[in-house]
Amino acid sequence: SEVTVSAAASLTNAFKEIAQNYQTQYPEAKVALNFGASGALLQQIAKGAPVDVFASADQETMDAAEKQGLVANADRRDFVKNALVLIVPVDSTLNIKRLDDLNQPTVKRIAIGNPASVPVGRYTQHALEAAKLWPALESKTIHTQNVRQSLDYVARGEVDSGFVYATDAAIMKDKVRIAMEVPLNVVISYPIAKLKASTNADEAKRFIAYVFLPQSQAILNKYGFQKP
Amino acid sequence: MNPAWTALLLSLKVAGWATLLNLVGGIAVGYLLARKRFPGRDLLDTLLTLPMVMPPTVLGYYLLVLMGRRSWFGAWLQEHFGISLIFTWQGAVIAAAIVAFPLVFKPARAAFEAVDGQLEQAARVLGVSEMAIFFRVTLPLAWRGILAGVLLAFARALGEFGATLMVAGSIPGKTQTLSIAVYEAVQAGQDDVANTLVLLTSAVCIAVLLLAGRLAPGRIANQMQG
Amino acid sequence: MNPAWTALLLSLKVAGWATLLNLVGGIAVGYLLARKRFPGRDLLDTLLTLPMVMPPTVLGYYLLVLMGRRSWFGAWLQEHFGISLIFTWQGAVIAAAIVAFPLVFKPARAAFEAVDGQLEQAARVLGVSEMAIFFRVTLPLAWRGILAGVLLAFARALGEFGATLMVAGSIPGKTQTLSIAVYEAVQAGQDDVANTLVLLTSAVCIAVLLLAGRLAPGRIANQMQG
Amino acid sequence: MQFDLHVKKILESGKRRFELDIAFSSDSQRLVILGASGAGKSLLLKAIAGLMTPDSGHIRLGGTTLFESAARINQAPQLRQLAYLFQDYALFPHLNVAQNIAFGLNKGWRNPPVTVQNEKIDYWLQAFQLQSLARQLPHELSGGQKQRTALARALISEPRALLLDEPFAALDQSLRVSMRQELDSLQRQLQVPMILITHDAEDAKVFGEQVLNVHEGKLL
Amino acid sequence: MQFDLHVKKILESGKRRFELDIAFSSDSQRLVILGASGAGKSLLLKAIAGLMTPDSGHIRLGGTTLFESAARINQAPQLRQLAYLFQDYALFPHLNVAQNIAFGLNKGWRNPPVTVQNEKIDYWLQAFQLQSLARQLPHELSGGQKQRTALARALISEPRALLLDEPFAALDQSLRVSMRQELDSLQRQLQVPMILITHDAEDAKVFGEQVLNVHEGKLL
Ligand SMILES: Nc1ncnc2c1ncn2[C@@H]1O[C@H](COP(=O)(O)OP(=O)(O)OP(=O)(O)O)[C@@H](O)[C@H]1O
Ligand SMILES: Nc1ncnc2c1ncn2[C@@H]1O[C@H](COP(=O)(O)OP(=O)(O)OP(=O)(O)O)[C@@H](O)[C@H]1O
Ligand code: MOO
Ligand SMILES: [Mg+2]
Ligand SMILES: [Mg+2]
Repeated sequence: SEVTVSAAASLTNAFKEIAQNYQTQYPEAKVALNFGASGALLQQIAKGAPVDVFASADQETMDAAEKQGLVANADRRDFVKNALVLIVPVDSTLNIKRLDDLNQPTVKRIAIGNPASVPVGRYTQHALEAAKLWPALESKTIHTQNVRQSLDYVARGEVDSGFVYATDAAIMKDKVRIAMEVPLNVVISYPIAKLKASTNADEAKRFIAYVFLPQSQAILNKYGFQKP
Repeated sequence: MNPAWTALLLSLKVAGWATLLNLVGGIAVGYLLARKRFPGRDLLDTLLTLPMVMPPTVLGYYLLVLMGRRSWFGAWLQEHFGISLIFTWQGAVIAAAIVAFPLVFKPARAAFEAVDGQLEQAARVLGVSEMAIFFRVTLPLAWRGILAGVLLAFARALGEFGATLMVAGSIPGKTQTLSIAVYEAVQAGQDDVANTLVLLTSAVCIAVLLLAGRLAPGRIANQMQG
Repeated sequence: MNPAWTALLLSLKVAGWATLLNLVGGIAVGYLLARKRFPGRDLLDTLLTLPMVMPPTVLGYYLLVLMGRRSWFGAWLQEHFGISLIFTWQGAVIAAAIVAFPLVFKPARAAFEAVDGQLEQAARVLGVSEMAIFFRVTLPLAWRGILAGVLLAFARALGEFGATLMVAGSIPGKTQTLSIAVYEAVQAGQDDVANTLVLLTSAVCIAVLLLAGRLAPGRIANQMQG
Repeated sequence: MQFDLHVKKILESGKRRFELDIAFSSDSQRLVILGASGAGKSLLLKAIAGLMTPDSGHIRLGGTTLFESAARINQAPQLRQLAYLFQDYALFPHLNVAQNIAFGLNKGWRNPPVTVQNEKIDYWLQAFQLQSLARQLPHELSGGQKQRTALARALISEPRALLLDEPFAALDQSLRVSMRQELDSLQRQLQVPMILITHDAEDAKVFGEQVLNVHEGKLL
Repeated sequence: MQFDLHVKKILESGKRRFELDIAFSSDSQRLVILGASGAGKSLLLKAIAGLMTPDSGHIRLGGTTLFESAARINQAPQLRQLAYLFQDYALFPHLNVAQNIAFGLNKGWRNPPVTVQNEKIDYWLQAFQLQSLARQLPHELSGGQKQRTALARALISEPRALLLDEPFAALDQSLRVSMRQELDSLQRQLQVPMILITHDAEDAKVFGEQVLNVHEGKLL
């Protein structure tokens, strides 16, 4: 029996491993993984894509799914945590310890995911607003469409710093350096849920349960995610 | 089987079918626009060009709206044929075909318009039916121009991922085409994988295009009276 | 000023320049491929088609690698001209131009190949230089086919966002084109905004295409002897 | 009545206006049309072949009505079964000489193969001295070779009438004589009406049972 | 020496092979070339005009060397300043009659305007009875009108020699007479050498100071 899992792009590597293990353990099961931006995944589901499990990179998207009646509140659980970090190119001479340091004139460009559409951008906006820096830094901001774009810009030295998830920074350890972990008053947690329309509910539940098992959490941890 | 290999085969299947659909549809529409006079002809031409002007992801979103189970069209397909296009390679074919369609019909129209009408007249007098004239005179003489568009459409269908991703998703082995795999590899920071896949796509594309170029009949039009 | 308005003007500027670059470059390359014989001609044709086959985002990534501050080319531009293409509308022009280039040169090549060589011969005997023959005979006779490609390229440049986004970023009022705005609206779930912007883009595109169609000389080729 | 026609057509190009208005009926099998350049000879032939639709009038050939504006009859060119030689040949540039000649023999969706050969084709290749050129493409032919190919293509299909627009214009004297003979015997054998446009007095003598003089769109 | 040439060229199409090998020198100003269809007359003229490059040989015209394979001289057609009438006219389909005629008068990058007019053009329109057709496009012309336009286009530019491939083939008798006169007086006035291909005995009589007979690529 096949179970279709739509998962946020940032989960790609980890979920591929987990799905493989799952299939080894349950040879009769087949996991079809579908990756994309959380918002796009939701749109597909809303238009009737045959998905059984949805793993989103933010709470808002899952909230929206709940509001549209696609998932039941009882079915959703947070399964990992991520951290927001400020990164600079490895060879950067900037000395940034606090968010205030971004005000230095030597910091000319900052890559931030577009708060309107990219979850990491929303978290960044929260953090900068809390630090009363949001309007002041606006002129230095380069809006990006996803985390990967911010990461590329920092890695290639096109911007002086950028806000990404800890998991993204882990991808390019050789090119970017974490300057600081950004303090947030909310937790960045990823929810996972079975969909109401799932035609394969038992398998969906079993897969979700599998994601919470220690061996799966270890894999997630390997890619920079933290326990919820 | 190697996943890159699977993705390649899928890509070729999707691009191949999309190109085939466009070949037939593009030739038909191009011919219609070139030869029939009707009110709103140029407007129709322009409207059919619009898929080019929309960001593919956005186009994909509209396709999703149109073909989803909740739409009347999607529901109708589901009910009468048990077909769901979302998350299937057939859906990917439709997305790729729509994205690339203008690339075929517009050059085809121009090529048909360049065919000397007197040659069709001559064929008519010789008693050959309109349909046969199309296949024996018009199409061969317009073929080089049409082929240029078809090859572009094939390349575009092979490279398309925005609309495809939206409609068909990215399910390895099922709907994950090569270019979606490339996109994901880049997203996931696997630059080597991305580079390898890009090289693979390019090599396949070069091979197909060179082969197709060979299939073209000699540059007859150019030598017509030269 | 209304942000949609700003984005529209920027889009037209970017697409306009990209189309202009492609018009010149595409005609030159198309003519070269049609008329000059040299080893590797078909291979060159195929290689130049590759931008079509790469997912635009990936292409954008490569452009970033090529034109970025850390590349020798980017560094050279920076050093000698103080130009940085990344995050500028000029960068967007280059990205859009590269994405759309195959749409121009390939139909142009086919159109040039369809021009009757004897007419150029006739012009030669009349003492008109090769360059003048090109502008007075070859180009007018190939124009319809070329125009089809150029209009496609314009539409594509207007709709492109994958590569543009990567190279130029999305800085409202500076590099946020209309199609990037559409994309962002769809991503953000703002369907009404997206719909409005899509309608705006489509209207502009329809207007430009219809206008350009009017500029085409009458369907002469078709009537040549008809 | 072999020919019975009345063709009216007005053509306009910018300020210039050309009016074709020709009516005649004739029982002779062989008609020669003479007239100055631009008089409307080719247009008349095109109207008979169905390639130009008159504004009004009628066209009857050997008893069959091909066109009649009042009765809204307008037979498709395909159904008229005529042999028509275009003044500028209109050879198919993508087909070789033999393929061009064979074009009308099969009405299917495929062109004759490059190596097409059969008795009829051989006969006409022979008659018009084109044997050695059978596999050449039109752009590799001389002017007279093109004309002969076009003529063979028109005549091969046993038509109900022959419409020939200056069939020998591009030919040298000796070839002209032999092809005139060929055409003469073909017409006698098929017993079909023939209209021939020519500038050659000799043609008029051989074929002109009746000679029509066209002047500025009208019969003299 | 007005003409001094030796042209060798081998053309192959599939199995068929055509060999052109013609050498002659002549002091007469007016040469007429006769020969069967496909003999190589048009090819010879193309070689002189520079539109076909011989495999070997030389071409000298009124003292100037246009081509000499040994010395690797091969003047561009543009520099040869010849009037050349193509057997199939080669009119520019996108230009009207007056524009076609005016084409070679200016060598710049722009075509003459649709309304082009000047004394020279008027003269030739008049001489060839094309006045009323000045603004028509080639596809709106009759066969003879096309030929006259092409001839006017070739002659207007005061060339160093006239190369005419069947210049009157599409014309009726009376027009032929008047245009023969026109050409005759033009040639006398310009005093330039002329080569004319024809099938018309009358042409040969009027223009044939010397007549060359070509047969299967060779001089007889
Ligand atoms: N499409 C057109 N539009 C306008 N006028 C046209 C068109 N086609 C032909 N004509 C005009 O109609 C007249 C008759 O043309 P037609 O071709 O019948 O002449 P013709 O008698 O065959 O002459 P020729 O002996 O030179 O071939 C000419 O004056 C020509 O200019
Ligand atoms: N491109 C080509 N390839 C092969 N053979 C050719 C080519 N062009 C011409 N020929 C051959 O060369 C020969 C001479 O052609 P040419 O056009 O000079 O004949 P011509 O003497 O002008 O005849 P006509 O009076 O019929 O016009 C012909 O037999 C023709 O088939
Ligand atoms: O314009 Mo796209 O979605 O990046 O193929
Ligand atoms: Mg005529
Ligand atoms: Mg000839």
